[in-house]
Amino acid sequence: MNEDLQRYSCQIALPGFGREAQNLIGQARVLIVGAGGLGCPAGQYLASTGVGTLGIADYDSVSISNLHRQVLYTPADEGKNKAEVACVKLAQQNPGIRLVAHTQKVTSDNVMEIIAGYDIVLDGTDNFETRYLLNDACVLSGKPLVYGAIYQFEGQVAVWNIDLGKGTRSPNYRDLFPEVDATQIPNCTEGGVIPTLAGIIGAMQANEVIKYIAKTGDLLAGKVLIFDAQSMQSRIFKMGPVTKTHIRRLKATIAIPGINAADLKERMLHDDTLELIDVRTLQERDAFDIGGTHIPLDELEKYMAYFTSANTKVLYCSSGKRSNEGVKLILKHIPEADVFSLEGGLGSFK
Amino acid sequence: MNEDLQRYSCQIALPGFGREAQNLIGQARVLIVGAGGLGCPAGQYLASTGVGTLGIADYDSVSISNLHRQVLYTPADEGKNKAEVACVKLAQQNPGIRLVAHTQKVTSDNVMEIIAGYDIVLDGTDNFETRYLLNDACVLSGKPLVYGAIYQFEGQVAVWNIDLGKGTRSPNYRDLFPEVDATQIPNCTEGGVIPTLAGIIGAMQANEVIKYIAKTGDLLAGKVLIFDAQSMQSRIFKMGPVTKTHIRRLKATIAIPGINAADLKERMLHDDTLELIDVRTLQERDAFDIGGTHIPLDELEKYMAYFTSANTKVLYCSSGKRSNEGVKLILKHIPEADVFSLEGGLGSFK
Amino acid sequence: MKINVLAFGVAKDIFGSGEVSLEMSNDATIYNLKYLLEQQYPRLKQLSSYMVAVNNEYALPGDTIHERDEVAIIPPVSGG
Amino acid sequence: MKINVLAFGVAKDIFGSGEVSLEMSNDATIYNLKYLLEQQYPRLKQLSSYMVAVNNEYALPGDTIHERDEVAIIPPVSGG
Repeated sequence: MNEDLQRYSCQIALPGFGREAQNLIGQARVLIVGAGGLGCPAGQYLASTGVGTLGIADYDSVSISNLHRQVLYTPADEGKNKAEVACVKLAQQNPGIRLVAHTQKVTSDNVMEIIAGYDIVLDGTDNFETRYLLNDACVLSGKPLVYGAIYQFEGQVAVWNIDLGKGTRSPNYRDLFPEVDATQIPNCTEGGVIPTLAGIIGAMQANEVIKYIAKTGDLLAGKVLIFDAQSMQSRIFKMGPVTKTHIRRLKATIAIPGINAADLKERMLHDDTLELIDVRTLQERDAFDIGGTHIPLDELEKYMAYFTSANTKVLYCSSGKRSNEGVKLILKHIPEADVFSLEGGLGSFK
Repeated sequence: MNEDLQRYSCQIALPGFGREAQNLIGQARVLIVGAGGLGCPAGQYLASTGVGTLGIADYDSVSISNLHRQVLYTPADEGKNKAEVACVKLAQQNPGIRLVAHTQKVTSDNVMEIIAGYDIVLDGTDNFETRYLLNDACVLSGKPLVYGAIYQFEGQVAVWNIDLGKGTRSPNYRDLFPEVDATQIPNCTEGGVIPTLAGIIGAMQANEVIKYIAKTGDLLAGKVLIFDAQSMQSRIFKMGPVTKTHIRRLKATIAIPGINAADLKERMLHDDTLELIDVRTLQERDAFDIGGTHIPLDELEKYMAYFTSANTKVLYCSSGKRSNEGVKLILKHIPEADVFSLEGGLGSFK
Repeated sequence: MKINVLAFGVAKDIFGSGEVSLEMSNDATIYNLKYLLEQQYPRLKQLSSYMVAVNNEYALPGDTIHERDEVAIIPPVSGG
Repeated sequence: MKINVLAFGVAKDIFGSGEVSLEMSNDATIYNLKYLLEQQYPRLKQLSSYMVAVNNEYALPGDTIHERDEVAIIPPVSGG
């Protein structure tokens, strides 16, 4: 028996599959953006199913505080680029597929070029800016996007931008949420997330990718699934069959002025005028801080006047995610403000 | 910051969690029986969450035809014991927990002793005999059991035997299915299974284990969840709060006479009276066979008279699972029958 | 009355469809329904046991079925 | 009429509960409902956008709400 037939025999046997579906999977090119809580399980199942070309895009590095839900990594991988580590592990799992690591940050400058080589994109990102960027890029280039997002015990899954023929496409992320104020939505670092939810939602995303490629089952197109890991209830909300959005161009992503931990420490020794701003919650600050003023991210907008002063200000949080959002908000109001975000957050400052 | 606090910070932040819940998880002892499609993702998430002692029981070895859904293994692991390989990989993922491999087959003789060292058991098995054995053993020893099962696009999840106080317990597997004729239910080798379903259901099982240990959320006790990966619909069926079964003792598991591929080949060379019986489906036989008579497993019961003859008979299928069920059925009717099951099936016969 | 029966797992294969429709008398019980189904689909009887749910709740043989009830047939599943 | 509103995601935190009850006039629209909720829970307005569903379907501002309708508030979620 052919080795490939043996490896995939238990899925070829599925009704609606067969060798034709397996051939389609072997020829498919899938891009996972974000090799985190969702990207890890999605990557494992897309690799094991035999997706011919699997791209993994992530510029971030493995951090200890994410290991509770990012099951591809070990403590020995700390500090290494996630896309590269993921590709190495997945190549061991299935040496018969092609793995491509994209280690640069996905921005409005490179996103069209990156996704051009793929048939379908899986959104495993952890921030709104990249979610909207991927959505708009997939709409502009006519590619389906499998969306997933998690917070605490709750996850969302949907399939965006499916070609319905006659020039119409199924709804996309902007049909669900036209815009978001990112500073008002807590992320996993603040509110926590149960690791198993990442596994459930990430595997559901991979499931939709496989169904799309194999042309079997009903996709979550024009629908959004909400799953609650506390009650195990899930609901599918109907959004209507066709998109009502008109996306014409990409919104430029903003490069956020950052400072790394070593440079900050150095500067703190010599520059008395440097001001630190902790944008975490009060509970997090109570447990540990490195000084400075405390302005929680969701109240930052009220304190814009403070950022017009000449002193350099460095925002910090635990991972760098919220300080990035804070710097972005400040620069939106005061483009000339002298503000930086501590890259990697307190996790890198030890 | 303490290394453990950092690793688990994103789950400690969850509402209803906190350091107390993390302490409970660190002290918990969880046994996964079956390191296959369900046991692999369940093991990854229970390890990453920091379960203090994680036992993995599986006597079987890694086979290429299962790699499509058993994401802990690589082709390089072929032939190695699954419990041992799983423990090595999970120890890399989280060096801070204790991993225990149980490599013997779980039988009525050893099951009580094996589960005695654990607080809760996760059923990741792939056959009814072990499912009933685990269920009865958990009822007899008063331990909760987190059940999961998959076939094609459909999965089931439930939590059995939760202590409700005053001597009452929530329903168990025998409340759902008092008994099963295993020869009538197709398994994943025949009917196929979509790999992502294993990920979704296995992660759901780990989710219920964590909720039980951390004392948070509503368990699937007295309920059974059915998930369909084709439509992404899931339903929760209520079974009533209390068990109505009275399990007093373990049913003895039957040791199935087996013959390995090397011995069979040797014997086929010298023994003309040896008879082979292929118990697979007609489609599977059409693709490849090693000769002999064809009696599909679900029709075997009609041909019992055939097995009263003196000649040695060897049943075979693709993995050894169905030939085991066949031999068990024959011995139930004709205890003195001279029948064997080809161990590991055609996969080991190459 | 007409009763719609949803099929799960191997019952889908046995019925040849995810949903079948049965004509039953107004005071029919689960026992009657199982008898009728097993007559029509003999392979169902061979399963030894399967769960019957009415409106997402486990139903006992003596329970009466009403018009517009949603009946589900849930057989055992062995894979892992 | 009394309308029950289910909260998802951060709306649970904003409402302080997974479900709140609103008293509304009989011909109320989604627009009215959002206005009332945002008055009572100002943090909801700051989300910029959130989905309102009625009986598991996306609802538009002009849609009328009826008694016994199940309304759900679904805010964006960013984690991955």
